[in-house]
Amino acid sequence: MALLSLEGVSKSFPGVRALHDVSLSVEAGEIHALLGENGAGKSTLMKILCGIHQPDSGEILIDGHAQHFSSYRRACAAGVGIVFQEFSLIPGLSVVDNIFLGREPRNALGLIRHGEMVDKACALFERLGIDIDPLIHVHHLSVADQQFVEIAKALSLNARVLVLDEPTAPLTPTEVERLFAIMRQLRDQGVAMVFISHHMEEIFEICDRVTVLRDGEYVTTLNVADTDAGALVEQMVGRRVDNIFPERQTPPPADDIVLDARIRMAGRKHTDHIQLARGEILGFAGLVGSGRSEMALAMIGAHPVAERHMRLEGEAVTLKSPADALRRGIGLLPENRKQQGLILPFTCADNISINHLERFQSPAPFISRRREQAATETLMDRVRVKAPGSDTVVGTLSGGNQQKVVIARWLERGCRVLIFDEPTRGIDVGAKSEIYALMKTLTAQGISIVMISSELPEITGLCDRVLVFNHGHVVATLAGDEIKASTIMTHATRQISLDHPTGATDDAAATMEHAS
Amino acid sequence: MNTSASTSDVNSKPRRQRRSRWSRLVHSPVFFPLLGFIAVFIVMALVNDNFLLPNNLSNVARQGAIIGIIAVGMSFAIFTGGIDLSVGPVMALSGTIMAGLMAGGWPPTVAVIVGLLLGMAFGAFNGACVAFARMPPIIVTLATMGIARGLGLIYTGGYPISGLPAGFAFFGRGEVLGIQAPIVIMLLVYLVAYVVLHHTAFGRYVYAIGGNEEATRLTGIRVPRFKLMVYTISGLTAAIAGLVITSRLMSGQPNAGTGFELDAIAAVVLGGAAIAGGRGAILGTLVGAMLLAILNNGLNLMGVSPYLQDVVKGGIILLAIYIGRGRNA
Amino acid sequence: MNTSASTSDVNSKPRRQRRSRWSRLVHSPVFFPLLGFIAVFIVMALVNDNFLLPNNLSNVARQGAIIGIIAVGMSFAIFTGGIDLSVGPVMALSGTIMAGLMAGGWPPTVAVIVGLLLGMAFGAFNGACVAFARMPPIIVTLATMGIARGLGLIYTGGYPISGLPAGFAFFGRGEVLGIQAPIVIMLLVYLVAYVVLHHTAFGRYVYAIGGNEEATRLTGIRVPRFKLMVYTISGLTAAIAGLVITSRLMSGQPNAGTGFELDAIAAVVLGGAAIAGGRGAILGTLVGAMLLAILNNGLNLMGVSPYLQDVVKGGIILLAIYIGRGRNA
Amino acid sequence: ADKAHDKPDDELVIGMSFQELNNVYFVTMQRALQEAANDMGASLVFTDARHDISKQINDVEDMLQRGIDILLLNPTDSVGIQSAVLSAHDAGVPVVAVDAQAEGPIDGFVGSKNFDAGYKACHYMGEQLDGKGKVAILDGIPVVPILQRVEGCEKALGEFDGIEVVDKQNGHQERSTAMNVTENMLQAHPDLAGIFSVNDVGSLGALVAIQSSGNDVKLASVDGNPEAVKAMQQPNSPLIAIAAQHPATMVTQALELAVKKYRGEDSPKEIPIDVTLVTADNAGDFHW
Ligand SMILES: Nc1ncnc2c1ncn2[C@@H]1O[C@H](COP(=O)(O)OP(=O)(O)OP(=O)(O)O)[C@@H](O)[C@H]1O
Ligand SMILES: Nc1ncnc2c1ncn2[C@@H]1O[C@H](COP(=O)(O)OP(=O)(O)OP(=O)(O)O)[C@@H](O)[C@H]1O
Ligand SMILES: [Mg+2]
Ligand SMILES: [Mg+2]
Repeated sequence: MALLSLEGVSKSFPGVRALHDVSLSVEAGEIHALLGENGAGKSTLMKILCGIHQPDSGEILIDGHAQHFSSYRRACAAGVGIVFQEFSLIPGLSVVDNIFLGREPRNALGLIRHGEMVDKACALFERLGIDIDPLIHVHHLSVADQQFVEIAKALSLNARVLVLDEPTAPLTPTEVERLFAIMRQLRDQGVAMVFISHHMEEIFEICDRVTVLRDGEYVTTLNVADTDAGALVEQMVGRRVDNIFPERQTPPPADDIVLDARIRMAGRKHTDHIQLARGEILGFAGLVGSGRSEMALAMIGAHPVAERHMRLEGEAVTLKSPADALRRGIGLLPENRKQQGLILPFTCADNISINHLERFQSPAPFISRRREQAATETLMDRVRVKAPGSDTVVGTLSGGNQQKVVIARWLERGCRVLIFDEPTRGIDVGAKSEIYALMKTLTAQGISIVMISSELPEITGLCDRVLVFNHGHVVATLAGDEIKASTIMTHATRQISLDHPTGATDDAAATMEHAS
Repeated sequence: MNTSASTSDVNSKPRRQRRSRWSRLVHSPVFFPLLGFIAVFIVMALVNDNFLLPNNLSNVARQGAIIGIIAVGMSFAIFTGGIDLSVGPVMALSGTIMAGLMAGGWPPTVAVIVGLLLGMAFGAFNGACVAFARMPPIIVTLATMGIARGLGLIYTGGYPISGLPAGFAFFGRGEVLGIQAPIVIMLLVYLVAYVVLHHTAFGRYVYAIGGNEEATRLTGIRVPRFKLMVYTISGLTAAIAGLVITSRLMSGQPNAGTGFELDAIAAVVLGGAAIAGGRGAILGTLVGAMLLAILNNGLNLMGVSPYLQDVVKGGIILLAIYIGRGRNA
Repeated sequence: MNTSASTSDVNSKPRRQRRSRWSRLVHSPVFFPLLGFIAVFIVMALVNDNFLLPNNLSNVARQGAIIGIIAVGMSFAIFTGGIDLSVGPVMALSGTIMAGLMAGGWPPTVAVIVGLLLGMAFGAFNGACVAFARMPPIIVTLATMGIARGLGLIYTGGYPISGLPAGFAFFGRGEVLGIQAPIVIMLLVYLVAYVVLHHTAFGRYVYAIGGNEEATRLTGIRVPRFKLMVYTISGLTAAIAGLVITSRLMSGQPNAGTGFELDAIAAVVLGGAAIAGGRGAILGTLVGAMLLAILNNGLNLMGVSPYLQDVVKGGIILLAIYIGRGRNA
Repeated sequence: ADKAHDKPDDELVIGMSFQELNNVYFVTMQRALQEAANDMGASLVFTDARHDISKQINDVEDMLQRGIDILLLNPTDSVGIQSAVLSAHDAGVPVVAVDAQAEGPIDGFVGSKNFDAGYKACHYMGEQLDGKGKVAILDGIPVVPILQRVEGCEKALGEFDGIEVVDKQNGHQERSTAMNVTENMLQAHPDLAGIFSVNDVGSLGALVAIQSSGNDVKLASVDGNPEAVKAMQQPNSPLIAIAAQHPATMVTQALELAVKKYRGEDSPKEIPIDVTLVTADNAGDFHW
């Protein structure tokens, strides 16, 4: 008998049928992949399993017994744990406080046994092989470290059923490996796991079986050994997606420099020099925390720097704010869509049009809703946002679709330079290839793109040139045949002799050594 | 809502369903406030014989006009996720300055313009502290509330200023097409605010800043500049209210407007706005302000004892918010 | 916090780096408020000969005690991302009820307990509206502010209640180990609040709710229950302040506490708390309350004219927040 | 405050705590006091309690700390002020209550007869209404002097069988609130014949409402605010009676009394100040 089974689960939200008659069963000691396009209903199904949503119909069985989880607390008590797709950490609390939130060990007086919590957290981290100060506040952590805290939090439950909703999205390959090691260990202990990811190779590396959802409906369940990526993708999207990367073309001339930036970050000794040619895709590769996002923010004037000299098509420009950058035609698609990208109470249309409203003025300064609506709907179609309407509130969309809304915002803005920070994080295979194609179209129009990604295939498959970041600095520039995963990793993990301003850097170096 | 539409063609481009008129109405932020307003209105009309007299209704609107006008600026501040506690004293200060200038022999138009500019300047100062110095609005405006109050009292020495030219009475006591001037001024202010909020880019930015300031900034909107504008507008509407009240009383009252900030906030929140920003409607604020006005008027008409009025008013506000809750949570 | 446990096995794990004491101090939320406090303190001491007299310093602390006590409950509310505007009238109501019962012949202990329970009940009502009916705290407590004020006035008919037993004077005028009772009560309240916030699970949840309510709920914490507790605590501290003030005045004053909510908010925000919740320290609030008290006292000692005091006080608050800004943005 | 002090006049520091300072009545008092102090060569410090009794106690404590020799106290609450009186007493500073009584060991009280004020104003209004008609009361902040005025008024009106008090609302002694409340009272009782306002700040607001309604309502009030006195001299003014107080006289008498106490000289315990009934007939001669 399966440890966990979901039978005939259906769920509708106002205007959306998220799930219809979906079933799933997971054995003890099995890693079960859940696959589907953005908005297919994966997260919704898992939230039902964890008592966060109540199903309209259907049953949850654990060890064959029907369960009614009216809250996540109940689900936890029954041995179900989850790593949420969206972060559920409290930024102002320390790491230990977050891990044990709601389950603090207390003494006879009801006071928290803080030391015990710290010891347990340290033990947990040791087991996971992660290196995070348990007393640091979570908002000081990088996205990846936050993800590990999430994982540690779920593991600390000692759950029998563990759901991992896109846990690898913010992780680099080494960290993914570390996570997989942990998962294998749990599998051997008999934990039943549901693993959601948009990375096919991960499915094949770690999973035993795979269930595919399409548009809220159950499609099939297969043994991973009996299938291949192409077939799975076809099941997911209902058509074949052959080559997700567009054809490689001859790189644009590297001497037609659009953007020339010399930036020295606050507290660093060296100045980095970044040159971006017209119509090229320039990759920023590096480990998590290597400073790529910081550099991106600095390039649009959103991050304090010690020194910044920028030339745009030869003309010196001073960018004091993202608005200056926008006026000069430089746009950023930030890495954290909820905090930095979306205006959650807004509709899809309003989110998309927000930075080019002046286009819909007729007569100025009045905005024509009709023109705005027409334009945004076209854009939504172009990136294939799955939403009931352009007036749907963006917060109710699935994670991937939210990301597409942020991308759509920049397509018609008429920028010369676009910086995409992890643009495909959480996006399904089909949509990914569309976004790649879109990027190529943009470059064909003469737009230059900076592409920050922690997915090496994306970097190698797409970029004309690659800058490798290490310890906050550019340590290598690769072009043409040099752009290989192995080369990038070598540079990204190389022990470099820079002045380390803080102890944190020493630790990061130690981690990297460990990784290489 | 239509669920069938959302499951239609999976592979072709997603459909774009528009909501029906009725659904739009129910989901409009003005719906629940309006419901509460109508309920209270009906009760008041049933309990008081005099309530529905045209004369009384224009009374109500006129009495609500001051808070109504102030609440416009407050709405802008709250929609951006901020707040402006300084509105009452800024109103009083602008009004007394206008009165002082006129009493000192300046022509009313000049005095009024100076008064309005002063309100804007004060608002701009609030805005600069919030936007550029990145200080929390609640404490900035709490501090400037004391500053404005003190300046007003210093200017007048605690005396109200009277002896204003007769023509100035127009703003408080005049009529335009048979409608009383304060009501006309209020409606004009709302009209402008409505157009600005719903038909200009600035209006969109106001909501965007309230919805997610960081995202708005990163997408290339000059957030500080627009926040500055928001608080300047709040100063301006406070000054307009100062104009109306000064003209109505025909004297500059340095201590007018005590506690008005709380009434204005109540109007905005009763109007369905989220106090955290990003959501709300200016017409809801108008409904909220009028709801407060009919409460005051109706309870007075019923001759409810003054002490009991506070209790009843509080209870009705709770009830009104309870009915429209969830939208504000 | 227990650092030794976590620094133990440095070698097995690459990093268990702890910040230095100095860095912890600078990053503590109390640091900047304390800096502001010390700056104002020094200025006041230089300007006024009488300021540093021990007698005056205990004056200051006693004068700050009422707002200081109220600000504890306000801190809880603000740390969860809420607010409690009803504190002033709840203080007055609890105080008058205590006075009324004692004047009616009830023994002081019983009267005090009933008064404190009443404050808690009022707070619990606020909490229930906020937590279970999911209404916005600002409007709930604005409404109950009116309700509490009205109830107090109805209960007393507007007259203060006097004729309290002499023993009751202890809470406002007595001394414990040479320290004045209001100061002792305030320090006890802060001590309890400190332990609760920093050493119990409930305290953690207070910050967690303010930091990310949705995530806290998802973690399985019963958010509504704890919000209810937070507002109950705020009602309780208001009632404790009511006890002190009633004993100090030896009469129940239904009008007391007007505007105290704004002073309490100022104390919390001056103490370094984020008004949006999730960040702040109870000791910061104490510093904030004392900062307000030395401002009032110092300006009086200097004989600054009352009108100018508002302006100066507002200016100094702005300055203090400006120095500590960024942390609060 | 029993022993005699011998500081010369020009070294005296006089302290006065006002219940509020944004009402002409109290501002007049403050200016008269300033003049008197200047004449003596003494220095004056004063504070504004804004109707907040705990602030007023703090203010007094701070002034004592500052070393005042004489305290004039205009309490916002007669009972609650007791602990400030005690502090002053302990510090050996003579305390004289002005305008409103103060509980505790005070050395004197100088104040208007507030009950009389309400009585006189309303009695005159009752006569002018020929002893009949509906009357409303525009109440104020619930403090003892105000409550006494209302009681005096109610007593006077009770002496007329034909007069009925139909409404009582709170104008918060604030002009615009008083105006709105009066508008509403006029709406509820279109046949209202008279209104008594507890002070002139309220009556000035009520006056606006009455005049713009066009109703024939007689208005009576307390204080003697110059603006109100001027308004009652206008032809057909609704404002027919003001029971006028004498803030300047009050405060100078209080100062004299306090100085005598300070010097250990004999002084009366209480100086009640009569109120003057000001009507259209004698308004031209009245001023503070
Ligand atoms: N709270 C909600 N209210 C309304 N609609 C919702 C809500 N949550 C999810 N949906 C809708 O349900 C559908 C399924 O969403 P879900 O988040 O489960 O997708 P997913 O498969 O996890 O996608 P992704 O890969 O992008 O994370 C989407 O159309 C989404 O818009
Ligand atoms: N483990 C960590 N602990 C503390 N600070 C870290 C850690 N990792 C990174 N940082 C800080 O984050 C900043 C760089 O992060 P940034 O987000 O720019 O890097 P990134 O290469 O984009 O990585 P990511 O994939 O996490 O976005 C640096 O200031 C670094 O000190
Ligand atoms: Mg998902
Ligand atoms: Mg990054």
